[in-house]
Amino acid sequence: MHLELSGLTKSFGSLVANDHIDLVIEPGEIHCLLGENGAGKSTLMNMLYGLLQPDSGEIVVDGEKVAITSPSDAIGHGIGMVHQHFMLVPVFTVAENIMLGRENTHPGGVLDRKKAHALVSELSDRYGFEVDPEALVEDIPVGVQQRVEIIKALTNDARVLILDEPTAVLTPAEIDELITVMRQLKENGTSIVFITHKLKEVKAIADKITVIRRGKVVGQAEPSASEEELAELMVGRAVDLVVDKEPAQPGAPVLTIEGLTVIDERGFTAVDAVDLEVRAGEILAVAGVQGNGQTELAEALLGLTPIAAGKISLDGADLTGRSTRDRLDAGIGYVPEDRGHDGFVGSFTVAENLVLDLFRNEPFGRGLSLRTDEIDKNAHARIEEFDIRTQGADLPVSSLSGGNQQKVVLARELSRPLKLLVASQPTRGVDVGSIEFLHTRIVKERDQGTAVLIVSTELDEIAALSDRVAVMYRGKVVGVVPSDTPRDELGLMMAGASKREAEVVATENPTTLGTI
Amino acid sequence: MSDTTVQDTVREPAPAAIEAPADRVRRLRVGGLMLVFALIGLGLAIVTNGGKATFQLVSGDLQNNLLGVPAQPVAIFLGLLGLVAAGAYVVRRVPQKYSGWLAVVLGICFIGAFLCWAAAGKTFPLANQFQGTLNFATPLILGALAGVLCERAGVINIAIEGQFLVGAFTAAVVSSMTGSATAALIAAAVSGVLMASLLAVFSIKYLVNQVVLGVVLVVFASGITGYLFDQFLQEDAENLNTPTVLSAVKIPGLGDIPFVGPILFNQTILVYLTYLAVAVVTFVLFQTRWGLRVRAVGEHPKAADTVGIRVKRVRYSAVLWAGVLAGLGGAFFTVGYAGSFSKEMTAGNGFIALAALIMGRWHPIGAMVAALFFGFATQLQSQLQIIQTPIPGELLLMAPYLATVIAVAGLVGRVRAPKADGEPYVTE
Amino acid sequence: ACGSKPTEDSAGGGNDANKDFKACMVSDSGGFDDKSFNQTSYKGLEDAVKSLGVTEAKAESKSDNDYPTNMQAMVTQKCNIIVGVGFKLNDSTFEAAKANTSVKFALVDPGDLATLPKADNVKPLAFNTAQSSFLAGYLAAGMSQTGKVGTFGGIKIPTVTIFMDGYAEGVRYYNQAKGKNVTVLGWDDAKQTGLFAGDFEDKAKGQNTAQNLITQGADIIFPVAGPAGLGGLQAAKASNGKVNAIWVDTDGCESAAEYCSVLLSSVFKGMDVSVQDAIKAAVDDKFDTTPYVGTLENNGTGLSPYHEFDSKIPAELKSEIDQLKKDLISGKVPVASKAQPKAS
Amino acid sequence: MSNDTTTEPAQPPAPASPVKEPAASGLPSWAVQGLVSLSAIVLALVVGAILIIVGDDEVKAAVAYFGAAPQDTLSAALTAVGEAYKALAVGALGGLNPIAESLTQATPLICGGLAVSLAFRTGLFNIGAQGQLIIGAILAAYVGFAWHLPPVLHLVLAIVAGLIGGAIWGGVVGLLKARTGAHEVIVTIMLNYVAIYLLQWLLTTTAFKRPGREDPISPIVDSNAQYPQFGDTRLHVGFLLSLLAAVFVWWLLNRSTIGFELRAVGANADASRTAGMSVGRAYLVAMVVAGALAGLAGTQQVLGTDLPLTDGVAASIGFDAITVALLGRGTPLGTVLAGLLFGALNAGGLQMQLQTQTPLTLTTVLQAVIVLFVAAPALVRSVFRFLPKERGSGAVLAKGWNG
Ligand SMILES: Nc1ncnc2c1ncn2[C@@H]1O[C@H](COP(=O)(O)OP(=O)(O)OP(=O)(O)O)[C@@H](O)[C@H]1O
Ligand SMILES: Nc1ncnc2c1ncn2[C@@H]1O[C@H](COP(=O)(O)OP(=O)(O)OP(=O)(O)O)[C@@H](O)[C@H]1O
Ligand SMILES: [Mg+2]
Ligand SMILES: [Mg+2]
Repeated sequence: MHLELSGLTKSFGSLVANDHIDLVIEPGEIHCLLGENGAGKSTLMNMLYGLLQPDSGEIVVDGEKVAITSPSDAIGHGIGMVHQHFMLVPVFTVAENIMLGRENTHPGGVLDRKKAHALVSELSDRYGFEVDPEALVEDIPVGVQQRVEIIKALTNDARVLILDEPTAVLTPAEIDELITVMRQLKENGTSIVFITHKLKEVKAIADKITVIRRGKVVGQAEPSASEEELAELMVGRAVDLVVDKEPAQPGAPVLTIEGLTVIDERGFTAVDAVDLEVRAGEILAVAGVQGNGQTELAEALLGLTPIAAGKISLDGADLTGRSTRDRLDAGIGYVPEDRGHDGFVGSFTVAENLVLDLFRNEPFGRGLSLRTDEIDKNAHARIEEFDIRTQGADLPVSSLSGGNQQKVVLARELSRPLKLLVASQPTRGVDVGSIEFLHTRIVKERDQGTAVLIVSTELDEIAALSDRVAVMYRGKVVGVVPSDTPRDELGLMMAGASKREAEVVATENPTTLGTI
Repeated sequence: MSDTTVQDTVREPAPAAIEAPADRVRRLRVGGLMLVFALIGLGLAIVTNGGKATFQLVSGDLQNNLLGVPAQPVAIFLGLLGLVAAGAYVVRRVPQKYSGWLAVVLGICFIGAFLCWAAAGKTFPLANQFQGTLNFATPLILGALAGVLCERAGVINIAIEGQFLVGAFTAAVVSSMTGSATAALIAAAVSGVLMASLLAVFSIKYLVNQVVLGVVLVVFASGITGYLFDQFLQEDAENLNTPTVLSAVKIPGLGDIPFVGPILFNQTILVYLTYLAVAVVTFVLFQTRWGLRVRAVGEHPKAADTVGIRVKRVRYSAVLWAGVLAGLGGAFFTVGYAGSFSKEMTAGNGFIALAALIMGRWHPIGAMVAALFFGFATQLQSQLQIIQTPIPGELLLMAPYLATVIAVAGLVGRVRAPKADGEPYVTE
Repeated sequence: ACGSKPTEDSAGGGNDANKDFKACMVSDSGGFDDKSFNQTSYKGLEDAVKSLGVTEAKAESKSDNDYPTNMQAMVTQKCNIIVGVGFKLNDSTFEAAKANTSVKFALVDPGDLATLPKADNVKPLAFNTAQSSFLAGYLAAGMSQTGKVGTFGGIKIPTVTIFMDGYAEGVRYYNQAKGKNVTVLGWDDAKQTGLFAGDFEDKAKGQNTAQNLITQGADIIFPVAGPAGLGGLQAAKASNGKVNAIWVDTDGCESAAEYCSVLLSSVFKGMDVSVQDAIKAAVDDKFDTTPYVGTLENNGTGLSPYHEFDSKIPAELKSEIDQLKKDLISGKVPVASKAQPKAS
Repeated sequence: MSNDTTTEPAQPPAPASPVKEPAASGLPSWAVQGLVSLSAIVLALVVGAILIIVGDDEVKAAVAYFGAAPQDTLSAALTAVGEAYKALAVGALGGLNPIAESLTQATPLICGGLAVSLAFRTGLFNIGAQGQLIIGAILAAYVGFAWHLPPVLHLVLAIVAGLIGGAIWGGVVGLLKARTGAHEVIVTIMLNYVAIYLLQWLLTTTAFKRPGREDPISPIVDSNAQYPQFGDTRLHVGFLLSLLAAVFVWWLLNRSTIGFELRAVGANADASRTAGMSVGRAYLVAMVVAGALAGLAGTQQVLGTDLPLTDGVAASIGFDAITVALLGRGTPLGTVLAGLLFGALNAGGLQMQLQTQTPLTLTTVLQAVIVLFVAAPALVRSVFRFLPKERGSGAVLAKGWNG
């Protein structure tokens, strides 16, 4: 299918999110869209998919101008999309999610569940996905949810497939699979628009690259361009892709975890007798595929999830059983994994969110009263320091782009003296420019003597930040390895292999991304 | 371990030795409450008079179909059994899967012991207890089902009370004018749909906050039925407000089953419609395409939109169908049971239906159980007032409401509404 | 919509002899359509308009807050007489009376007369319905086939329980007189405990409540619960002749005609008549403030006609009731209910 | 109503544009909102007029010979509507006394509305203002008539008693929600019934019955325990307390650490918990304060207007309060304005009834229709196309059960 977008423009209030964007997508090509957070990539794709209506401009499919006013129009024109934010109904099963909107029915509108089941099995077999059709979506790890999203898009037999950051939550092995699937589709003549912030992936698969900055197309690039070149085109300045980092100078243990066990709400052991230690001035990364207990581990450290057994101490003081408030006061900073859910209050202003866990302390709160002038002052300082792109401290955080929302959370947590920083997925979905900044900031915190515990599924991030890596699998720490461990090996350990097994297998079966 | 694609989608079940803290809290809370009730039951058993407690098993002549039991021994037996059940729950002597049944056992034992105590030396019409339960519960079930349909689709329905009132009013007027039960029921359903269309248009199209909207619609319904009653029905009651009450239709065969037959299967068409509605709503919501879409737009409308579902259209259809049920629920108050219309005659039942739907966790069956629970408690207090127990009448009047609070706090606990319930869907 | 325009002179119609005299009424929060005391009192006002040709004005109160306002508004409207309905209006009526000595006031059902404040322009209109309910109890006991009769109230307040008291006493008297053992379900006048629906609106609940009495064997129901009590009549109607009922406040065959077929009789409370009389007295300048107590004797309360049951009630029972009425009037048969209005 | 939109607890699914755009007309946004609200009221009055015409006896009579003299129908209709609305306006605003009466009616509605607003901002839907008001009224009345204390002290204690009563009744809801997750909608509905039955029972006890009376009516509270009145009107100091309460709620929500926590919990309980706030405590605090506010409304009923305690003491204030609060978009200023509107409609409605015998049920319908239109600016705009555009006129306080 030949798709042409010309002069697409969309503004939100006075912000022009897309400014006369032209884009041509040839049949059977994989077209990568690159751009900073907030550049307008998703906005563009949402217009193509009928979720947003352009202010002006037109969409031409196979030479014919079309009006796409709703997703069903888009589906009708053979456009499929995997959205940046999951479009899955959490309380539905995988099969229900996949059949939704194109249900096979018996007479009388009764669902043909068998058919849906078979369809899911068939597709997951064809593409090598392992998905249980009867599992509830809310019960399965994010990585698997992403596969469900992809299956959903595939079942439509789309001729143009939009993938908006599908790899943010996938492991290297899963990304590999996805790349294989994309190639298969391309061979069948499907065009793919692929959005990602990971330049390695772009280089591995793109046929064509278009870069968007501040709502405008700023150029095209060839897949042969270097990562540095791509980054510079995106951000508009040179970007250091490697964080300058002195070797760690670990001090005394700050965080000690002994035999920590967490049973989750469904009665499964999420964290299984974990022992860990983080020292002052070092960064320990907890690596693992989503859903292997890292989240619960981090939440347990903050007292957000009750623990079934074990002990947590900070600087020798026992924290077990203390409230979240006490733990924050004891000097733990926390960046939660799901920022929209746990990290900020979307309808609160940037200024308010910057004191979300500080508002009671001087100078923001005095007695019962809130000192709004201090809160504003703080906001301006933080916005300056962290280069938070917002049009004002008094705007709701929900109006910021993802990367900037993340900066708000980090800025808040780093704006007070810390003994321990616990940061889950600190740069998920964040563009390279911001990653550079956030990483530098975290390393600076380490160098000030703070113990840092990073939970990440991102091997690049782990490589860039960590001094040591603890790999978690099914609630257990399967090994603690140095930060220079090859990524294929880490990937295997994340799939449950012990360190020794991993070494062997990794050398025999290198993965695409591992070897780039 | 050579297959690198194997991912861990499944977690190992927790070893039985460790209990999740949340489960433990719940077990102790529910168990504690159960123990309290078991002990109250036993206490009542101990103070039960000697003599016989008589239970009438079939409605009708009070002299027939009686079951006399020695009050105190039976009460003590039930009390002890309840204590065992509660104890077993607290110390987890029964696999988790079955522990819910312990609560049921305790509930039955407690009520049994309580009835033995209350009815010692007297006759307690058991069949009438169930009959009355059904009478109280029928409109509540219909109302709660209407709520389930709306809210599953993401539209909060606080207006059930208003839909009841309008349904009751219309049914009464149409029945009086035409003399036809069918016409009356259809008219009630239509009027329910009209009210529902106000709810739908204002919430879906004009994005009015659904809570305010619901409350306002109740006020509106009470005002408009009151106004029409004042201006027309009062003056011409003979032609406008003398509805014919539906008569009971015995279902051949089923109606002859001892004990349950006459209670369940000798009812008006409206009651049968209610049974049917529970089954149909359950089936439709969970087994049909429309139901799947309804639930999808109530949980994640944007996701539904992205797969090409017309979110608003689905919402409209759900809300309007709900109107049918609520209108029929309203008809119960006039043609279904009590005859002529009077102002404000639904007396807050719509709000109880709302509570039932939340207590029933937005599930048709749950809503029905909650409605029956409330009906049971209301009927019990009324019967106890007649047979004169030491419990003060004032306390008895409050009892159904207090019982609901206890049940909700003790047993039901946290409930989760459909994710997008109350949130209008706005597209750019 | 195609008739011809009525001519001017026929439009006024009726009696307008006293159209400068303004008779006014304020309801309590039950409203004028409560099928109970507000409604009956209002009928008295309407009757006065018809028979005396006075002008009327009425103010319905939606809540307790409205009484003083409505009372004041009536004063402002230059009413000659203002009737307050129900004990809840006592305070505002007396207050308005004190401030406006030239206006006359009447107060329906003001509760205990002995403790009522004194005012030179307020006439209390009270009713000893215990007496008439006594007759109803006797009638019910005499007509019961099962030996059980039932009653229930809306809310436990004296204006309700006075009926239930009289009813229970009447049944007891019947038992003594006849050596029978008819029991009353739903009210124990000694303990003052019994069966209440909990409100006056929920007709379905009233019906179910009555049904519970019927299940316990009662075959005569005496509902004292306003509109909710109508549910009791519905329950009787639904029994297909097995159960009958006695209505309160007004003649049920008139106010709730659809239930006439199950009504043995009604305990009427002549609020309409007494209101009309009070207005008439004011019009005729014969207004006095002696409390009016409606009794069997002055026919301010009593049993309504038997209507459809006229032929079914044994003549003997009828004459016993007539005799009992005389005995109650003469005081030969005393009524014990504490809720009776005690004249000052 | 209010232009306090930045602190709205709710967000429409698509976040609003981050930019403040000048209203297309150049009018400030509060003026536009005011204009829209006014248009909504006009529209509602039109609907009301239709009902008046339908129900009017003279119109009915004139319709009977419509063919012969249609102008009669028309003039009868116009007269009926004109007179009714004139009475409504005069009763609400026509002079000192009517205004005082409107304010008196508004007094408890404002406090009740604040009780609903505050809980709402914390993510709780408080249907229980009715019950909280009743319990507050019970305690305030008891202290008021059973104790005999010097001036000022007596009033203060009676008010405090009312606050405590409401706070307890609300607190139970918050506590159960925090401890067991019991849904506040169920608990508040049920506790409303418990409260009214409790009141009915208490009124039969000697402690509450007026000496010498068998009726369920309490003595009137001592004059020392009554809110002082303004001149000859029924307006009393309780009205000022309502305004103070609104200021207090504004301060609490926008300028205090507690309020910050309440709003945060209301807007995103998970993020609040993550930030170290106690969600359960926030629920408890919100319901205690909300209950106290409703209790204050209860004191205004029994200490304000010379009323004894009866089972009708709460009228339907607790329910009207829900509409008032939500019409005021959950903000204190909005609640005050909505309360005043309702007070005026109540006062005017009584007058309309008195002058033109329009049933009160019509006022009820009018109130409902007004709220409906005020809450649906989009509808009003589609009728009055000349109205200037206003940004963000989409969802008005869109918000569901999920906090
Ligand atoms: N519904 C909306 N209302 C207001 N502003 C919006 C809305 N959606 C997006 N924006 C703004 O438009 C700009 C473009 O957002 P968009 O989501 O397209 O960015 P993106 O390139 O996909 O970024 P990311 O890489 O973070 O996903 C951002 O500044 C964002 O804040
Ligand atoms: N610090 C606290 N003090 C008092 N009550 C609390 C506290 N924290 C939570 N609660 C209450 O305890 C109950 C259970 O809390 P829990 O943290 O399990 O719920 P939750 O995390 O909101 O649930 P979910 O996992 O579904 O989001 C809730 O009602 C919550 O409001
Ligand atoms: Mg994006
Ligand atoms: Mg939780």
